[in-house]
Amino acid sequence: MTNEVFSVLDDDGNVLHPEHEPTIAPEDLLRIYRGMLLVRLMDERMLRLQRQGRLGFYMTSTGEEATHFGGAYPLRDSDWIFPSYREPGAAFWRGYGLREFICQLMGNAEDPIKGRQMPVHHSVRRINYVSISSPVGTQIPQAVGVAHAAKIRKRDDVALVYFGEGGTSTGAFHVALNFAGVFKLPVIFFCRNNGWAISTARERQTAARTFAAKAVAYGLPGVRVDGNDVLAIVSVMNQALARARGGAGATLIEAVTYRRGAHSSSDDPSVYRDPSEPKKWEHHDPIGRFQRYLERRGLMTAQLQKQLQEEIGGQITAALKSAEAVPGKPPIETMFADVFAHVPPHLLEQLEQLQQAPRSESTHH
Amino acid sequence: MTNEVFSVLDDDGNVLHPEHEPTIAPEDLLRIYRGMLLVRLMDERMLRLQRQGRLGFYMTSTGEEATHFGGAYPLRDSDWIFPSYREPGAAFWRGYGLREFICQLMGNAEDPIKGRQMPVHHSVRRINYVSISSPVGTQIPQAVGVAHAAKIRKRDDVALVYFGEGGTSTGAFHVALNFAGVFKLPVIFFCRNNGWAISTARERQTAARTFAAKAVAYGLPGVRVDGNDVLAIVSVMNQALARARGGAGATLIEAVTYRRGAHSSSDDPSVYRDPSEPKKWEHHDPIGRFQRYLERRGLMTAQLQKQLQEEIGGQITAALKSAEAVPGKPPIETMFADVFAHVPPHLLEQLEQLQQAPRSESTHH
Amino acid sequence: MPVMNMIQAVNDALKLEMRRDDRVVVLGEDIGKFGGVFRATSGLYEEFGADRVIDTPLAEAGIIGSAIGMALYGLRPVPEIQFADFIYPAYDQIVNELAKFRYRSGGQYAAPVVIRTPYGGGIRGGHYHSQSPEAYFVHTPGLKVVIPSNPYDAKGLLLSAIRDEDPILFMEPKRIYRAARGEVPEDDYTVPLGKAHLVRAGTQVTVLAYGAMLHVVGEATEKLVEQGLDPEVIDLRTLLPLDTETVIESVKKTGRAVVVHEAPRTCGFGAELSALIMEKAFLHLEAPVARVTGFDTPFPYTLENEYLPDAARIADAIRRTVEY
Amino acid sequence: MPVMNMIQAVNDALKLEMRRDDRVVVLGEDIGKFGGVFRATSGLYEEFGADRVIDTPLAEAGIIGSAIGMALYGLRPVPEIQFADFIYPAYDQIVNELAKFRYRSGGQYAAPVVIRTPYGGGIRGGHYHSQSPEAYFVHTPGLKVVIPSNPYDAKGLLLSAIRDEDPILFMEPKRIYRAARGEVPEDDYTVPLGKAHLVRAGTQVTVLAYGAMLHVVGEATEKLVEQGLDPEVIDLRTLLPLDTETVIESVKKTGRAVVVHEAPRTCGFGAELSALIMEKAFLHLEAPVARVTGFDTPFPYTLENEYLPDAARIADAIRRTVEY
Ligand SMILES: Cc1ncc(C[n+]2csc(CCOP(=O)(O)OP(=O)(O)O)c2C)c(N)n1
Ligand SMILES: Cc1ncc(C[n+]2csc(CCOP(=O)(O)OP(=O)(O)O)c2C)c(N)n1
Ligand SMILES: [Mg+2]
Ligand SMILES: [Mg+2]
Repeated sequence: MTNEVFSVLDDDGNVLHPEHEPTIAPEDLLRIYRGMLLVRLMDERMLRLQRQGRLGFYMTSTGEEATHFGGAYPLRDSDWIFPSYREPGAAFWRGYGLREFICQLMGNAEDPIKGRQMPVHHSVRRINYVSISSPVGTQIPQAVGVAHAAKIRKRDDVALVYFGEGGTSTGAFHVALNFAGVFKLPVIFFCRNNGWAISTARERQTAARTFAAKAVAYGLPGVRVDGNDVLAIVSVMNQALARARGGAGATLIEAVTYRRGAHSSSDDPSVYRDPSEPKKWEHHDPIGRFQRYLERRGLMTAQLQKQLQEEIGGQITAALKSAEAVPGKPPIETMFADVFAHVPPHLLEQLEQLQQAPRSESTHH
Repeated sequence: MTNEVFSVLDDDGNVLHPEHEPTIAPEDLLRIYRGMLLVRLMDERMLRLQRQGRLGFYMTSTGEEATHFGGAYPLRDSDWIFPSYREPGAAFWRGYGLREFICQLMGNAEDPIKGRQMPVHHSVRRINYVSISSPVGTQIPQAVGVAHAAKIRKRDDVALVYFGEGGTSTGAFHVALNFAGVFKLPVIFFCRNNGWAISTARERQTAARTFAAKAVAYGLPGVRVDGNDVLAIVSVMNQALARARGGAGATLIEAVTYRRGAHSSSDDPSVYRDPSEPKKWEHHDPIGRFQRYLERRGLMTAQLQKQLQEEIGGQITAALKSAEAVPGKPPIETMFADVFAHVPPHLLEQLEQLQQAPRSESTHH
Repeated sequence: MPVMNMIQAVNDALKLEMRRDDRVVVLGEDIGKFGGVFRATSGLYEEFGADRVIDTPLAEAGIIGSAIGMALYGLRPVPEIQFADFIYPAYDQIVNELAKFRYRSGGQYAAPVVIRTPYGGGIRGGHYHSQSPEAYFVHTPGLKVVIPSNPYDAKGLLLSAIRDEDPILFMEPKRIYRAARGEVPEDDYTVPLGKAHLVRAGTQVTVLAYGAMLHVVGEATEKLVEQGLDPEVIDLRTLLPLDTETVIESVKKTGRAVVVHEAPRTCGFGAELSALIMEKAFLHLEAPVARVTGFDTPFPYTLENEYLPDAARIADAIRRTVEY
Repeated sequence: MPVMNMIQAVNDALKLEMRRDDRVVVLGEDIGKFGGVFRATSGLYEEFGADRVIDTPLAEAGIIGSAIGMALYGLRPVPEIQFADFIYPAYDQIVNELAKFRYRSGGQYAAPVVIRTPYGGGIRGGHYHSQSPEAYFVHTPGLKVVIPSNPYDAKGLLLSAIRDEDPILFMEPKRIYRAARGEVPEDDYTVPLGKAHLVRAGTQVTVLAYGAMLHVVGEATEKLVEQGLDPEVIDLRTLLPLDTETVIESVKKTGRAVVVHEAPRTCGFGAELSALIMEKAFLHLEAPVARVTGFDTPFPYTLENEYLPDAARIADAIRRTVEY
């Protein structure tokens, strides 16, 4: 088990290891770039919205965008993604709409999940992007179950599950990786080590030298990859996918990156970390690096970049407008639907009680 | 991390590594031998009792006795032991009485824990032998808490916690070792790898090459020791204790042994394992090996051995007689005591209701 | 018709459904080669193989967590928790994940997992092999809770449960695993969820129970009937969704009710039944709804028989309620 | 007397007790340097240092499991679970270990751990930042459950809790963490556990509530009083052990009762109160005990205000009960 972090690009976008440079079609390279830019711009806009009181809550991924696309790009559409709350790019990559995304944040009448969860808890079944829940780590054994089912059904689908380094401290992480090892399951454990779990520094999370090292405890390979280098991530993902589809089992990937923003819109990092730390990481910005790489390859120009920015900005504005134009909240019937496949008598009765009850001003329907 | 299992003695009791042979006073060597013999004979007798229907349930440690004494002997009396259900020897070593032991098994009026738990769930506070519970693994984070408290109070007490290899699959194991690593706590994790968790073979428990290897995930040293060689166990325990008291933190010990008997008196191993397997392990019997070692050192003779057997047998018989002579069960008041420090009104009321209620024949007081 | 005990009925249902529907898999500790510590899954490993009869490592959170994933993928997992007392390591997966998946995803995802687990006292198991945690799950929106009291229902309810679209706690009263015997059709049949069963029609008082307590209630009412009383006895079978109509109609008729369960009294399911009856049949009540339950202590070992509701305590409560 | 909000009162109690008793330590996620996501522990790290104010890894089972060990050793740990919604990974340690330690060891060992956790809705937290799981713990023999509704009680009850010999769930209604303000003595005082508080004496109906609901009940009763009704309002403060005497005496006087809580209705604490009142005051009841509660669904996000009992629903239930 080594401490070394695998990179393909340096901070200037030079290829360090041509032999490891994944072969990606130019149009895909541009789609990946565009996706990372979208996440960056969406985060800026939504955070501003939240500050203005137009959104209840938000979480940004600034500086970690490469993990979204480096993880999602190498997958087949039939593969499953179990995200945490910090990988919206993986959904955009598979076609999650900007308007749907914003409607979820607003929990409005067109929220795909009917206003049931807080902002950033997306669920997009049509693209195998599984419902996000707040409890840290719970998705990890579930992804293992999907991989187990795929193996039982003799299909070669793979499950990719994201979690932060804080998630490795949960019991769920342990039982999940142990099952994956014992049953040799086609699952990829993607640990975004962004250095912080709210105010808790990485050193306080574990005394293990690396998070990748934890793979040993389950008889799995563990790799450390530069989480701000999308090409490096694609390359280790390709290896993990080959292993998984080849029946050799699971892989634990530790993507070393950094949470440049606050944990969430409710958080204030200045209380617990030195502002120079996030500053430092700006020099390893995953988008900037990749952009310089594309420029070197003649695929990107300052002008094209500017054009993309404007285009994406325009799309966000349009989606936001349209989402904010959605009238009203989900109807109160939705509060009692989907608890079960069919609404049982006691919930029908409670719905009626609510419909007949007088309401305080604050809560008129 | 190595696969190698550390031994001091070979099966004939020859010293393989004189440099590792711990220095133990002859009278202690004999006490250890006597203790292992006591556990062996007690198990035989209690299992027979259970078969005769005079005990509701029992669990034996046959073949694993060295782990009880190798773990307990090197400790100070002020150190804490968190046992599972398969280390009664560690309690005997510290002075748990045969009669108390049997009264607990019977849950009679003199059961030290007032008939509250199934047989083999002992609790002996005066010797820091902590209350045993059935759920596998729960004691591990508790032992870590004791070690944490000792460190906070700046005392050099150490916590020793026993669990089977099946226990390493629980979330409790994971969070416990992770806390111990992060806080550098004086705790020793003693994994009795006896090959089986009821019907589940060691290979089905984890894909890790060894259980000791799991220490890496927590930044802890992990050692594999011959679980049937009490001297080897004492020697690795001494190192772990030095580490712990020296402030260097925790150690994970994997004692490689074998569960020769059934999981419990309710179990029938013939359904799931080849009878030749336990047979094979009889050749590595921890008592036989240690006996031959003592003979070589001139501390044991066939005659002394026979004498010890008879002496212990007599003590068990006497304790059993006296325990079986205890009249009746704990009074029904005990059912409502110790739920809280003081019996609250609703429990007093329930006690009265029970006292006034008519009882079916089966349950007259 | 063959006579079976509860274990055989459960085993028969699993075999039947695994033959009928290849999406059904079972997983848990010691359930494969060994056939389960209570033998409920015996023979399944031999017939359906290691792919569908899965011996897991010792981790309830892993069992339920991966069962959820299997269900999301389209399988019909029927995990076993060896004893209900050991279900708590999986509690987060059950109450925060399994129960909420359909709701939180706006109906996109469903996790039809049927968790089988032996529960209850009467086997001298002390407080880690005797618990009755049903109320924890009844209080958790999104879960159904089913408890059979006899072999016929055990098979029919389990088949309904596995074919249901919702996550279900299927709690098996281990105390009567072998003691409860009865005729069970060999072929496929279901007993509907959400429907109580009228065990004895009566006029003076409604006795509500489920699981092993039905048999103790039977003992009690038998004596009372000999003495000329006329109790009505209802086996709830499904705790959630509850067959409120049957319960309330009965109480409106009798004007009296006694609720029986093994679990501790405070905030037990009996509290819900009592509150519900008051809300829906207040003007018919001629006596307070009586609760005969386990006491508010951990489950004891030696005094198990004192802890558990027995025929005498139940008969006494029924008589007092009738004479109130 | 200084005016404090709930957070300040909790913080003040922790500071005071940590100064008074060096066995008291606090541990949890983000509670140290950061002072807790709700700032309840702010300043403690600076005053008492890393030994007694312990930032832990992200593992509730580790937090509670090690807190149990610390208590066994003689410390007085006060762990924080960041949100009650995240307490379930520690559920096994709480219900199978913490709650049973004294009992199962025949009284040899005690684990006086006070688990502080913010709970309840009203902060637009959706179903993983709004839950009210008190009934799970009330149903678990061996645990005490305490819920303050104002800063004065928060400090006095927390001091009593930390000095108590038993394990306690101390649930803090986060919705009123800042909204609820009041005079709080700077010095040491306690509010006894197991004693309810008469908020308003009345004659027509007894309204039982706890936590944030007290304030909504206040809104409701204010209007009703203007309209000439005379409700009695009781703040339970301790759910277990319950101050049954105060509750029953009041209902015997008024003959009517309304129970209010945020948690789902089925098997919620309201069910226990309703059942208890029927058992102990049946002949005094002139109306069925009414329950105004959260609905039996996971806690929604957008429709939070529809989900939570509001003044109008509570007033309506009180009026119907009085007019029954
Ligand atoms: C079981 C659980 N405990 C606590 C929380 C509160 N919480 C939300 S996010 C978070 C930190 C997660 O850090 P990490 O896993 O590193 O992910 P990151 O936020 O860095 O992406 C915590 C403690 C939670 N959501 N779930
Ligand atoms: C959480 C939990 N799950 C299941 C059980 C049932 N059970 C009791 S012992 C046991 C096997 C334990 O094996 P191991 O940890 O290797 O200890 P050993 O019995 O071999 O000493 C199981 C599954 C339990 N007691 N607790
Ligand atoms: Mg992180
Ligand atoms: Mg074992």
